Amino acid sequence: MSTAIALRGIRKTYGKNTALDGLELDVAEGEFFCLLGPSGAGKTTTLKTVAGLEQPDAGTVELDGKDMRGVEPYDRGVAMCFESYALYPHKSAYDNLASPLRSPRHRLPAAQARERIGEIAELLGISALLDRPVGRLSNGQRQRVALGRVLVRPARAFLLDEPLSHLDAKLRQQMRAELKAIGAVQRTTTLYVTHDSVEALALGDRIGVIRDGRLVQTGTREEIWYRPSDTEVARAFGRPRINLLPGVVTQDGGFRSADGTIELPVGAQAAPGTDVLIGLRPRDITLHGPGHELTGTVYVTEVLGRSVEVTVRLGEQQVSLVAPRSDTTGLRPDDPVRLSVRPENLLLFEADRPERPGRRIETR
Amino acid sequence: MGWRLTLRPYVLIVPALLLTCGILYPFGLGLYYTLFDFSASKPQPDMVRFENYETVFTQEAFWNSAWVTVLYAVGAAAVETVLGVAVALLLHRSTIVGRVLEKILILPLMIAPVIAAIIWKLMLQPSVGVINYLLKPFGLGGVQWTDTPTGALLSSIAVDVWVYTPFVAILALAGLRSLPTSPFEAAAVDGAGWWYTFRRLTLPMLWPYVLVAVIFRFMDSLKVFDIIYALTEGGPGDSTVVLQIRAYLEAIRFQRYSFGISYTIVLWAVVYLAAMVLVKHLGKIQRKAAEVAAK
Amino acid sequence: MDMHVPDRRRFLALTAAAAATPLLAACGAGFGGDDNKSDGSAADDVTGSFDWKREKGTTVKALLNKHPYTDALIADLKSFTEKTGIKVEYDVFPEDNYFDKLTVDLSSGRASYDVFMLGAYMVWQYGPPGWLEDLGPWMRNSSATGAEWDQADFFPNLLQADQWSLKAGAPLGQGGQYALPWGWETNVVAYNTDVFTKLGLKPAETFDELRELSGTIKRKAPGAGFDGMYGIAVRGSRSWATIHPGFMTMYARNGLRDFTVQGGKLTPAMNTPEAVAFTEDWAGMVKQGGPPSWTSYTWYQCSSDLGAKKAGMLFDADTAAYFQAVEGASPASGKIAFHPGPKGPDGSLATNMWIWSLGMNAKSKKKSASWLFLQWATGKEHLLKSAITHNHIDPVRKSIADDAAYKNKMKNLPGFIETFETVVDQTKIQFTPQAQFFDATTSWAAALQEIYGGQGAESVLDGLAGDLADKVG
Amino acid sequence: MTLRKRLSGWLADAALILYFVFALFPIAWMVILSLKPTNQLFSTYFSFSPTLDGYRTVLGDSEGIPFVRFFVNSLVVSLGAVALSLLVGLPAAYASARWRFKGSENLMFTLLSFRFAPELTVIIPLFVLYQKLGLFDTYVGMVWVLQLVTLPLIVWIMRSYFADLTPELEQAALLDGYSRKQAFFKVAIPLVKPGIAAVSLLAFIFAWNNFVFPLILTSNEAQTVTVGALSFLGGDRPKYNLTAAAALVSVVPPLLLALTIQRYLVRGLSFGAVKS
Repeated sequence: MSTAIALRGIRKTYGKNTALDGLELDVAEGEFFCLLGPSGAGKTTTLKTVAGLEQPDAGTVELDGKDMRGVEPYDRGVAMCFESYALYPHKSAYDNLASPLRSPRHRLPAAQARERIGEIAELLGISALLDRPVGRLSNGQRQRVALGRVLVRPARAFLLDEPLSHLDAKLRQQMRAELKAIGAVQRTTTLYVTHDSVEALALGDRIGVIRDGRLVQTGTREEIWYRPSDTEVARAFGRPRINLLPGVVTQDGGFRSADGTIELPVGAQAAPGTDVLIGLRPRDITLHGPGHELTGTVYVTEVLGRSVEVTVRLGEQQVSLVAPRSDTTGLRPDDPVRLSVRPENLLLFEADRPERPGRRIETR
Repeated sequence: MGWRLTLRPYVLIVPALLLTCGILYPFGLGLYYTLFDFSASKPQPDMVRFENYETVFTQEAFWNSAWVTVLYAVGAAAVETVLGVAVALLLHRSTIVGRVLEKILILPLMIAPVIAAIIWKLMLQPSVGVINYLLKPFGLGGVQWTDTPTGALLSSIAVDVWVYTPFVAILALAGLRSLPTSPFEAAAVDGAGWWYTFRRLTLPMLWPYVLVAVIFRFMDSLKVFDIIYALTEGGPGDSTVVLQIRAYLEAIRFQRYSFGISYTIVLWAVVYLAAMVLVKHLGKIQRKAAEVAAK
Repeated sequence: MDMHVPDRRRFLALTAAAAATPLLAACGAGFGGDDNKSDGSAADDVTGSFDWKREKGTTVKALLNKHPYTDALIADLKSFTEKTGIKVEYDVFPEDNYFDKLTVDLSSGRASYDVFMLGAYMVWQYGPPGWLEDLGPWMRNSSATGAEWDQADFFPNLLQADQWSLKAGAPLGQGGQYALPWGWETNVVAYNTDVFTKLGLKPAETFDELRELSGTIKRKAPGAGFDGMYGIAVRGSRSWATIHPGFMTMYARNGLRDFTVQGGKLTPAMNTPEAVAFTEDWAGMVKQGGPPSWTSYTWYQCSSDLGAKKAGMLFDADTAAYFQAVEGASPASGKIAFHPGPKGPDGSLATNMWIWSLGMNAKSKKKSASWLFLQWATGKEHLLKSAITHNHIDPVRKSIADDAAYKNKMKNLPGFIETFETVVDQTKIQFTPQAQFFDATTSWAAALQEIYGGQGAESVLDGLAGDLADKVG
Repeated sequence: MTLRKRLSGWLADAALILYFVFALFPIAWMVILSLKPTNQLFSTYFSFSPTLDGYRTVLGDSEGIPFVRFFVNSLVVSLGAVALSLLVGLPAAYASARWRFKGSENLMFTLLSFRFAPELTVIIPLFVLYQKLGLFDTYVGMVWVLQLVTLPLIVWIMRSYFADLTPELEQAALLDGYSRKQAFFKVAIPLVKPGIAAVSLLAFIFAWNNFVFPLILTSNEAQTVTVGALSFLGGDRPKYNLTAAAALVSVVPPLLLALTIQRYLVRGLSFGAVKS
């Protein structure tokens, strides 16, 4: 697999604000790559830099191995879906979809264009809306038109900027499933930007986590899930959030919580006495399963459909876990409980510091 | 290739830049002229350095003109502000009468000030003008409008007010319509009276819009020319010789070019300073308004 | 097709020249001075025998003031075109902004107008910058000027009033001929005979009488069937033109001068104790017997008030009254009589005059045709026709003044001819020639308004004199 | 309570009507005056036998004042000035709204500062300059100097219109395969059309209404109506009916514009003032 999109040491500043700070990124041919990060992390800037809409202050953008410096956006052959949709408000849905097909670079004969637009509209379920002016479409409909404008034309890469963010939860879930199923998307290299980790996990062949203009971690969803590079990445994925308990590394490489109530053998590859955080994902803690055992008392329970979130007090700390409903019947606040966690599911991090989140420490 | 991208905006503004230079050039030339004693009778002038300015500042005529100009500008801007805001408030109630009248609010503003002055000159004629005719039943038949120093100044201000009040009203109305509604709803729930609402909510939030209008009006009326030229030509005596009229007399009628321009340069400096102070003030007012709106 | 080449080249050259001029101007002084004065007069180019048709096919542009003389001229233009084959295009402006227009136009150096009307006073401002063509060489060239023009027929003092050596304070009648007299005006008193008879009044012989008379009319006339009538109409607008008619005449009759000249240096004399006293009296007269809204009064208002029976008297140009007096011109026609006006303390009837003159633009490209026009417009034929069939009165030529038909026409106006003949010998320009004439008289008018408005005459006039001393001296 | 409220409502309406009487009476009076026959000028106020003679005289150039020519001149120079300002102002407004670059703010503030400059400062040097270039009393000269009025207005207002327009629309067009020029003309321009209309009309009206420039920089060829109307004040007998007719004729274009598209104008005005 060759590299379709490559960013090398991209720097971009707006006045005093640094948007991208030496960003490195590789997206393979045909890959669906999700860029995940909070707002302001530089996601949109990354997309626009790839598209040639923003000029990087330093670094290079390569598409299919060719340096794109000085190449105008319309010559880069990429299609982009903007977070704001950027539909032409003075035109109908049809004309918006037809816009690329009427441009000098992607021109199709009118009849052929009509056919192509019909297909795409069909695919996105907007056939009935084509004559409407954009101003009279709902957000969801606009979203689809915007997506349609990207799909209607051939492109060497799709750049999608939070294309599902303005949709309500149900529609978003539905679209998420549909998007992956679209043939064009399956075939074409796609760089997809989102702030929603669920979306990233569901869609991305690979995921890049961006923070403060840098890529902190790239990998498959398993790599991101099981080997998060630091506490921030760990916190970004999974709901309820990962439990992070403070403590120190003991003489034998184990973990002891700050109040001494929890001790777990983890085989930390760090000097004894180092301040660390131990990470336990709520879904990795069981009430009666195998693994290390911890005892505590129930603090509060909250029903989440078929499973239940239980918050347990362990000494001065609290951890949450998600258990099947059947396992939790009869649990009342202040009831004593015994929790277990498998050693391979334990994650160990350096303690967070003001200037950066704690990095993961290898365990044996 | 990068240079093409950085150069693109420059290419776009080059025509405007050239045109601006075309306008700037005479400004610079004017400034340069003031250092000479250039006049029709002296087409090959000598450099006199700052003598023209010295003469300006030591002339009683200048201080008189400056005083008249300030009186005019303050008077006109003040009346226009009060009247304009009042009209905007009345229109904002959007009664049937108001909606009809709003469509014609802009009319006087569209009339050239010089034409407005001609219109008023005809109306203010003491002997045949319609105003004295209409005032006759009230025992005010023989008012010499533009014939006394005070009357002439007030008449000129009246014309200014007639033309430009709609400007303030339009801006104030646009401001009123863009105010957030929640503070007013809250005040209504609290049972606040009209005056209280106006003083504590409407005015502070509206003030930035009004102030923009006031700044424009104040600066424009500092350089008034058309209205006075057509209405009083500076008379009677020197009672309405504002700075631009004085400059006109010096430069055009008496053909003392350098000296006339010196007057306008001084006026320019005054207008610029006034603008700076007012704009600074505007920033403060805007922040205050934002606070009120946020509460 | 070939034509494109030189055209484009010329265009490029023009563009380059246009672009370079401001640059050059910036490097040099960049002033608009007249740097291509030629030594010889264009009149010298005209040779051979005199021929009216010499310039046929040419068009001459004229700037004219709205005036009855102008109406007479325009009415007769056809005969000029027939005679010479020259077309005349003209613009007419009212006096309010006529001279602003003319001043701007002349100083622009563009020669928008080849010929124009001007007063003799304007020679003082327009002459020194070189805007006026010296007509002397044209008059002297017998190839350019027909014998029938007859220079000797002009009243010599009028011809001399348009001659000047361009030096401040120097007397008139020397140096170049910068304009030709065309029509002129003496300043006398005209009155409404109806009101005088009804109230049993007699024209004033002294200034004190005049002041009293004005007040009397204003007090009594409205009650005697003359609704809204006031005593005396005189000019009062904030303009140079306010000073020269009635005011300057009465001023001169009191033996007062605008400037005193000593060794080529001018000293303002408007603030001598006698001048202060006179000015105060004049303002007092206007207050007690003058028009409402006096400060906006130009000769139009003054004249029309006499015609509309709003003014009992008019102290202004005799023509201003004449135009209202001729039959059918106004409600007051037939009821207007003329009187020389009050005498000075020593019996002086010194009178200021105004000469409507015609001048030629020194930048004109059609000087020869323009001269033919001036020659025709100031010639016997046109002036006689205008005087008899139109209202071009107060002839500048002796032959017309003596013409029987003209005398017969004027006979009907009570006192006109007598008045004219009484003052004509003492009528001259009472001002001291100097280039700041407009400024001086405009400031003077403003001072008059201030005194009228109640400020102390002495301090106002001292201020005026101080101001002018710097500018004129 | 309701009675009091209704009463104050009436009072407010009455006050409003009072203001509009003040605002409209002068225009109405001009109409009346312009319809008066000359011989009834001074003897009548509201009852007279109306006639169109005043207009006939003014439009027939019969007073020696070529008013129709002035009117045409006004049209030509105002339209010319607006067209030139749009031509150079739109790209500049667009550039300064879209890119931050050196000199952009300087240009903007230079343009704005023209608003503060007394007209006479520039007129006298221009007068001398025009004298050299032969531009005195020409259309070109007037169009040039009127840039002082129209260019800042157009650039400032259009800049805020462009700034309000998200750049992503043009970016989308670029990615659709259009060139920058096409993106500007096919996307940006159609979307700011209402703004262009409003600002052009405002600029036209301001150019039309200008008085000082034609007063000093024209003579007869390029003189405009504002100066021309003044010519009717005066005359051998003050013909106020002609003055009124001339004044009315000269305000026809701006008034017509104002009445038909006042919403645009109001928007343009508020936009320009509030944004800058």
